[in-house]
Amino acid sequence: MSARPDAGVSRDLLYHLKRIRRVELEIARRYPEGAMRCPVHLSVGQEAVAAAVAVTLRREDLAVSGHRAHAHYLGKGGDLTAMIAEIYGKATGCSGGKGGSMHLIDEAAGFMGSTAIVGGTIPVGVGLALGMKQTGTDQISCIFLGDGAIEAGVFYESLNFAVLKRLPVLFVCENNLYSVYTPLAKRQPAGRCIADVAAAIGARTASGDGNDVEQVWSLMTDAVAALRAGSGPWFLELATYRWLEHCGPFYDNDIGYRSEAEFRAWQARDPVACHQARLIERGVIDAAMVARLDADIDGEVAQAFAAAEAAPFPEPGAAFTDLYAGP
Amino acid sequence: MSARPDAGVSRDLLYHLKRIRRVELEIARRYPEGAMRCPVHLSVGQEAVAAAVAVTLRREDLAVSGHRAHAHYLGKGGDLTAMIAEIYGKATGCSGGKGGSMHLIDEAAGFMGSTAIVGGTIPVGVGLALGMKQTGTDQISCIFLGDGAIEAGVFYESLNFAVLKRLPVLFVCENNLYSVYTPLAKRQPAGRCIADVAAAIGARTASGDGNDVEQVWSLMTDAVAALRAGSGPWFLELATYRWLEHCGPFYDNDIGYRSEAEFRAWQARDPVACHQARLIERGVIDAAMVARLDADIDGEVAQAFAAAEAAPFPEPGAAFTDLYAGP
Amino acid sequence: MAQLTFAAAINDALRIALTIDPRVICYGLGTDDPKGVFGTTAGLQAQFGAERVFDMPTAENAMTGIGVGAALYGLRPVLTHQRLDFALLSLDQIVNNAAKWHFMFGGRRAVPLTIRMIMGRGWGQGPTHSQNLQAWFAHIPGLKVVMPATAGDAKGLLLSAIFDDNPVIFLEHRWLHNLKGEVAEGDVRVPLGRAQRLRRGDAITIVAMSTMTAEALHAVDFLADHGVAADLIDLRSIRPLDWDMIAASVKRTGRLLVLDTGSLTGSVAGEIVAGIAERGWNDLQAAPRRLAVPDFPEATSPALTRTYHVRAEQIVDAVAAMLQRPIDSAPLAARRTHPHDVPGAWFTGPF
Amino acid sequence: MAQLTFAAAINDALRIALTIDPRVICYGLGTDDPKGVFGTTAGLQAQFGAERVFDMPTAENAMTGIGVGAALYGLRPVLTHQRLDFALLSLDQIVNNAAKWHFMFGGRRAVPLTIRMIMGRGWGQGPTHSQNLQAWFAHIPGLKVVMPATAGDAKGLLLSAIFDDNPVIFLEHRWLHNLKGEVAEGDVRVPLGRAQRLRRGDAITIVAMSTMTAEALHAVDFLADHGVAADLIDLRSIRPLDWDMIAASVKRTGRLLVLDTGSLTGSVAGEIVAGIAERGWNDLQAAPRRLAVPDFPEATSPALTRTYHVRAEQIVDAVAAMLQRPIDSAPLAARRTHPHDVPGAWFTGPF
Ligand SMILES: Cc1ncc(C[n+]2csc(CCOP(=O)(O)OP(=O)(O)O)c2C)c(N)n1
Ligand SMILES: Cc1ncc(C[n+]2csc(CCOP(=O)(O)OP(=O)(O)O)c2C)c(N)n1
Ligand SMILES: [Mg+2]
Ligand SMILES: [Mg+2]
Repeated sequence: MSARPDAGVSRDLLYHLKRIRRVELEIARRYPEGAMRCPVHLSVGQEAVAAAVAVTLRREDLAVSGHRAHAHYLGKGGDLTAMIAEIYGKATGCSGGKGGSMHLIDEAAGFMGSTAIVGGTIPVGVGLALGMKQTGTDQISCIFLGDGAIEAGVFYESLNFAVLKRLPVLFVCENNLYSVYTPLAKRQPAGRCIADVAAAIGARTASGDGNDVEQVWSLMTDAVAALRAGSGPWFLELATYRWLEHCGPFYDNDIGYRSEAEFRAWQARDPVACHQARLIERGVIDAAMVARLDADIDGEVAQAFAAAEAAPFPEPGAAFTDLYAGP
Repeated sequence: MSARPDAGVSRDLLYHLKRIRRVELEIARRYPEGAMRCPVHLSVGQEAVAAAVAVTLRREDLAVSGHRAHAHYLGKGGDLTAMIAEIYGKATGCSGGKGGSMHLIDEAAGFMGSTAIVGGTIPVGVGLALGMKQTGTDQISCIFLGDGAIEAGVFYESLNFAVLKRLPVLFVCENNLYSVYTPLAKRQPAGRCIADVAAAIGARTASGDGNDVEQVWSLMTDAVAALRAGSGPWFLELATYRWLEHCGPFYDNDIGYRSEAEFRAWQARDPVACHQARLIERGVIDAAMVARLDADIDGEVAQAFAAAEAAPFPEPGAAFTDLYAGP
Repeated sequence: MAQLTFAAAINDALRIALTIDPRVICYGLGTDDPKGVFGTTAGLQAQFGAERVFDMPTAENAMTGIGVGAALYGLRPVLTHQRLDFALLSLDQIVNNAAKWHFMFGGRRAVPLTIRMIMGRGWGQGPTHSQNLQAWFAHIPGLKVVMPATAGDAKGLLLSAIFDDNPVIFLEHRWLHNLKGEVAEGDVRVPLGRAQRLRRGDAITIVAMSTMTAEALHAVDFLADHGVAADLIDLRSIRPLDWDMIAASVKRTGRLLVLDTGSLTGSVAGEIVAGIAERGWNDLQAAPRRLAVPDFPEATSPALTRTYHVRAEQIVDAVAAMLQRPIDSAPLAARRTHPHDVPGAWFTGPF
Repeated sequence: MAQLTFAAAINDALRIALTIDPRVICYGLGTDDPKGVFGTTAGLQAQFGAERVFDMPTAENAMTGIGVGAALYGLRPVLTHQRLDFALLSLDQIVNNAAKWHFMFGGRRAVPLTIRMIMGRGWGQGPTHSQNLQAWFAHIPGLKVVMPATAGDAKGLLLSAIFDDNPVIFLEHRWLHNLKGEVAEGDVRVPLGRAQRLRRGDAITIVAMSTMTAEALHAVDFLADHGVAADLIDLRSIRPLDWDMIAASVKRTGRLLVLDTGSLTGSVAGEIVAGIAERGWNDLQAAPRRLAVPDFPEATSPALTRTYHVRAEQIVDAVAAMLQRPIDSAPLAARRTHPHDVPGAWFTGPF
């Protein structure tokens, strides 16, 4: 296993953690205004995985994701302003307003698309890797998926093919214990470990604490190195927890599908706060640097929202464009 | 593991082996006449699995299968004459001529249906088991499937649910190394064992020589006992080999997808001949008994074909009935 | 008769079905969660137990085949998809197994499986949470397809679907869930295959389903105020289709306008226009017409859905054009007070 | 121009595509096996290597999504299904991803994926090896759909499909594989979205596709011998549809008969009849008509398929009825020498 990240990387990780958190909280804060008129699945509490991606994958690597993709998009280097504009349904949105929160894309950053059908982009990510292999690049295709997507047959079919062809695919599974309001126990056999299933299908696997960004970084760094060396598919299972409701801006521990105690236990292991505390302890950052970082991020996020809100809506006629490519 | 079957059971096994072989060879012999006008996937060489089912499952247990289902239908106790008539497209066929070789049913025997979409009946078998669990019977649902069906996502989804709910499902996988003309190596990762994948998903598993009917019997007897005791799903992987072409009556080792040598090696382990030789050696049967058995089976098969050929075709109007059940 | 919402009516139907027949089971993602599939399954697990009412893995294809198997065993499963779009994963089981089983096994056994599919719209549901594919299901021999427009029909059709011996696709529009209507108490069924005339008139026949019926009611009442009496037929069942009622109406009115919640090309509306053009040719006095969703997916931005769906005023405009009578539909449009991308003030997203 | 079979023409198109563009890949069950998908992929792996031409696991859904991903990467994948019926497992990827990607991401990237689906008939193909679901694909915004009827079009449309930037469903009828026709050499393309007039006449417009075009040719030539000159339009593309050619023809003939290889209810034929009834109302002089497969699956027994498919003599009968001219079609039926459940003597089963 790779050693701890150096000071520079660990500071970058903190930046990405904080930035993703800030963006998601700002969406949550403003969502009730009713101007973001599309479903939003926020990643508050799950930032570590995306933050680790931000410093381990290269820009030319490609990634796909699902419904809960804001963090992944940002982690892969997607344009913040274009994402916020997309959620506001603006013409300047990354998908021109056609896709919304559930359909993000930033090809310049290698973020090839996120979609709203659970499991739907898994084979797409494998297909991207097939393209890489055909053309002999050393890119990696990163597929973000949840513990729910594991239940979809397409996951199994896709992984089988990826292993068969030794494709450069990194499966990054955020196991946050729930699919909507349904705990794992109602969906998957008790005691069965997701990574073990992936291993039996043929992937190399590693599991870890998805709230510890340095641990995630370490697992991911090793997997990426192996992938570039031609190892074939890797599957990382990262344990984490979503703080807010499945879809929308509110806390919902009161509605009965999970306990406040469980939530608090996870909140105590806040990936952002823990990493920040660790870096302060290590002397890698100090309070002033944190304040500066926060201020920078606040500024960037405020600007993105301001730009999104100021941006024009698409012309009504744009609803009837882009159906087919080409002449 | 259960001991060797007693003399009576081992004789029954021989009967079923020979009967299935005889039926399949007769279909092959007469197919070129052009009167059986539907695709037929024959099980010559793979009789042991179905023969073992014949003596281990009860009539009230249920079974489903796929495209290569003749042996399974017969093993589960399906009506021979109705099957041959179905293949001839006759009104007396088990599906009234609507289904043909790929769509067999004999509910009286607990054979609930075979269909032509690879993997298509796997969830159906699990659903039957769900019904059993709801109603609290001690029935078992037996799902016949091939090594190709393992690749279908629905296998994985179905097994996950069966394990989750601890359903009484017996997966019987005949691994005959090929899916049509495609060897395993082009479809599944090298060195990966199918039963191990099933085990990782959560089934109890056992693997064995699918050409050795007593070994199959033994594995199946244990699995069935465990299932009736509430073990939850079992998955048996049984190695075997198809002698004839994937679909149709001919040998096709000449066309290049497999070697004559491979075929001969498997033929040397003919499940019928080997079991017969063993029983003679053990003194459980003698040549005269074999001759009698053969003659009985010949007679039964001849009669089934004669009845099928003599049977009327369905009225043309029957093409336009049975779409909906009920008034 | 009680006043119930459409969602409560579905809940009522499920409760009655589960009560009167121990073979009924009810499952699907979220069936037993705190939201209870928009309230439609609320309380059912508490009342009937986790063996009969349960959640499932995200495995739409297998869970449909499992429903087929359970139905073959003798149960009457009701499977719910929170969006029709997710059910695209299960079409093999629906079409190759459920729809064909009775036929391809010579009538030996039927598949009494009901599949509820909820169809979204507005509030950024976007391309993959808003499809209305009734035309697909209606094209498949062996399936029955229903699309209730009122709370009473939601209950009555669902009960009929559950107790029908065949696979029934129950297409339930999210925008109707909060709509209130008279709902008869007890096991009251609405027969499959029969449409209902909601307004009577001789000027034109308007055929609609689901949310289009709601829009058409506004339009027809507005037209009536302007001296145009339209026959409004709510299909209720898409397959079997009540050709008799439509044909009889067209015989009387000579004019046909068909509304559809799906994309125009290949729509159910097209089938109806074609069928009447063939068999009602002599009755038609003018070109028939369809109003449906344009041949594009629904985009996410509210700015892009303003003109996407057929609204009452467009129906008025179409009728006016077909009858060559100038009627100003603007006052009708002006009556709507809530934003165009929600069914009413009650809907605050996200789904 | 060479005389090639339809299957050889497809093989030729694939070979040309693989030759002229290194981005083209070709995969599907059996692609490299000794039968080479009825000969259509024969020799391709030997020529272009196993990286570009390969077999696959029986995993239709993932393999379609993998095609989408490969297309997004910049490849031009051609995926083949030996039967359309198997592709029902992959509709989520086709409809929710391939068809919508370009639209839902605001035109950022297209999916140049071609999916060949072979449709069976006769010789006991039965309910699950014989479906013709062009109406489904044609209903989905974002897909293109083609159905060649001749060897030349098979080649030219496949080349156009592969080099089109959008997902194209290429529907290929098994009964046409042995049909010979003139096939131009080299990279000659037939444009998507344009129909072709195969016979010219003023008495009636007949619109057909795939095997129905073959039947219609027999019928139209027979009708010509009986003094009835029909306009025969072979659609070639189902979406986009060449409305202009159909409408112009109906304007001339005043009569419309549409043939379809799919089930009647919800058929493409219905869409065409509806579309012409709407926009060509003033041109139509009589009720339009459809001939299609009945609303049942295809049964297996040869005794049950004798009257299932539309044959030339029924087309003649329909035209005669529409024109109110008695024509005896029996001689036409009598010309057929091979059994009704095979396309010709060349077909000896099983698939
Ligand atoms: C095929 C399909 N089925 C159901 C849904 C509804 N759905 C949306 S998100 C979700 C939960 C998925 O859980 P998981 O993969 O663990 O992701 P998480 O939400 O926990 O991040 C479900 C079931 C869907 N979008 N697609
Ligand atoms: C979904 C689907 N894909 C492809 C096919 C074509 N097909 C028919 S049988 C078969 C082989 C299946 O192999 P296996 O499960 O090993 O069974 P075997 O033929 O060896 O008994 C295939 C691919 C099909 N019928 N259904
Ligand atoms: Mg989760
Ligand atoms: Mg096999």
